[in-house]
Amino acid sequence: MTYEVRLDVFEGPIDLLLHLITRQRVDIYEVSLATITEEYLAAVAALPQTDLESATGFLVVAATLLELKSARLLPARRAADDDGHLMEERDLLLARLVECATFREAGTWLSGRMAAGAGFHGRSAGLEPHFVDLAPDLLARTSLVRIASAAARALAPRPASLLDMSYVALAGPSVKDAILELAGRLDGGGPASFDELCGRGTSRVAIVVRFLALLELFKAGAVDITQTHSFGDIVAVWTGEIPAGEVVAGAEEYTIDLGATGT
Amino acid sequence: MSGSDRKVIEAILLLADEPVPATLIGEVLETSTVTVETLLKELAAAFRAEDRGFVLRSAAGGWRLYTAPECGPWLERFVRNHSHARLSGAALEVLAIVAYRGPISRAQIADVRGVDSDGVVKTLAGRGLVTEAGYETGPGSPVLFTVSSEFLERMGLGSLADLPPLKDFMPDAEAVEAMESRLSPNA
Amino acid sequence: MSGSDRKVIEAILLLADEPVPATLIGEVLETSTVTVETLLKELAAAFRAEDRGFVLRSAAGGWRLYTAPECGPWLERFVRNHSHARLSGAALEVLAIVAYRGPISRAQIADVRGVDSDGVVKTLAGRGLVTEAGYETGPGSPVLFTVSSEFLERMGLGSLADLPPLKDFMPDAEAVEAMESRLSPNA
Repeated sequence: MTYEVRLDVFEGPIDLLLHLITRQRVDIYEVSLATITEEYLAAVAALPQTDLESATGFLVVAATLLELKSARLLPARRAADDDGHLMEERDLLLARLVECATFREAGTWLSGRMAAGAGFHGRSAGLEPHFVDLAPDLLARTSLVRIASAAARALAPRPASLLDMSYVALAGPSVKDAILELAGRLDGGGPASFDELCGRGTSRVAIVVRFLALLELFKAGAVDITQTHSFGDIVAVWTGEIPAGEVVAGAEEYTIDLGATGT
Repeated sequence: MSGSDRKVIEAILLLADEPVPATLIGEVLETSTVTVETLLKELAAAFRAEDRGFVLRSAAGGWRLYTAPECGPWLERFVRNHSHARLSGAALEVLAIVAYRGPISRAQIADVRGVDSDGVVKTLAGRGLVTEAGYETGPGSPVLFTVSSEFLERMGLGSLADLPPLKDFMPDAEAVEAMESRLSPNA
Repeated sequence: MSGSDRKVIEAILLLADEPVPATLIGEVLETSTVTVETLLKELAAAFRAEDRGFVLRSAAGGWRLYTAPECGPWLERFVRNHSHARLSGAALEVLAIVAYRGPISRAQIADVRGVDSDGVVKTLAGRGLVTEAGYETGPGSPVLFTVSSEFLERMGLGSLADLPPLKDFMPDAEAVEAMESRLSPNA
């Protein structure tokens, strides 16, 4: 199947996805999600320039697509609740696509209707001079405050729109929590490598947090750290000199929190 | 009697520079709104029948004289700065969202479209098609937007209730199914 | 042919807000001024014969539609009752811009508002709230507007210097700060 990426400027990720999904009017069994995903990523790569906000929007949709794709490629992994979660994601995406398609269609209708109305020019000559004096006082209900407020609104420098981060709920794992966790494992548990301490499938943020926690423990003298060679395993051993609670009290809080309030 | 009423209505329409509600004309003539509505409809029909250069249309809750669309080409030079610029697809989409979901805030519009739409909203406000309609109660009390009466007038709609139901614009079952199957992991 | 010419003339007259010279109509219709004059006279006679609410009169070197004098008493009532008594949002904004930034040209007003504002300026001038104050030096030497002395008087201002300082009304710094603080890591 050939596909070309038209250099349309897409209005956001949903717009792009809708375009890709509705464009492929071929046998649906022939169309793989992978193709859509690839086209999607290609189109994103071809975007002339994007701001951070729309870029994250694209990423969210792309990530959802990739997740759907990977679930398809790895049928064995498809546990029941994974499936449920995926279906939820898909339904959400689908609902948004339908909503967007609906408003787009409504907009097309508006456009036609407005074009039909554009031929009518309303009479706007206004009052004839001898009626003007009769007209009620335009300033009757206007105060200086209203005038000044209107001027301020109209003349205010338009601020470059600030990135709204309110929806970013990235309440990262806490270093203090990680200190306690590592202490629990090391105190009386014998030496352990950093890999072991992190375990499998830990997110990058969690690994960073654990590393910071380990450094805090080392700084306080609660653990000793050895590394035999560059990029080799870091092995930590509990010294028993300092109780973990003390380390926690003195530790700097690195919690990664992008101002996620509310949501 | 009715002839004189008709005459006054014509004069009022000539003075007006926005749609005039039939009730207002009724007050001036000391006549019922129903009577005025009947006269207005007769007048509109008469102008049509006489193939006049002006037409009488009802929109945005009132009646107003307009030039006949057929005269458009000749009128071009008289109509200064009439913005004929076509609206972009994005603008039309936002306009539709505001028409059907208003009063609505910028953030809610962005939610529906999945993309920041402030610039588009500003364009539409500048064109007088959407207008501020108070503030939402809630954190930051964002501005809410609705479509303007100028929008209704241009669309020839009496009110928002005259918009066709949104479901008329929904993609049909087949299209939705096609979308769904493309998003399904088992496609 | 002549029927269609008559129609276009009617449309032009409906749009015009000042007397239109017959020569101008002739240019639009690509017809001789004599033909246009004949049509205009016929039209004026027809409106009279039909006892319309509008009359077509020649004045100040051109032709314009006016309301029929017999309708005067009702029109006075209409004008008094009419809700366009209130300043529209657009009119308020233009008035404010002219007050704070005048002398200012139409184009500069449009620049500030991001939308053509000629109609609003015309309304405000017609109501004596803004007034012409010379011409800008520069290409086309556009007309500059200021608020009228009537406006100053009505608002109880000795001069423009008495207008409240604009900074007191600028969108509050608090709102901007609140947004910024949400972006800082230690919010």
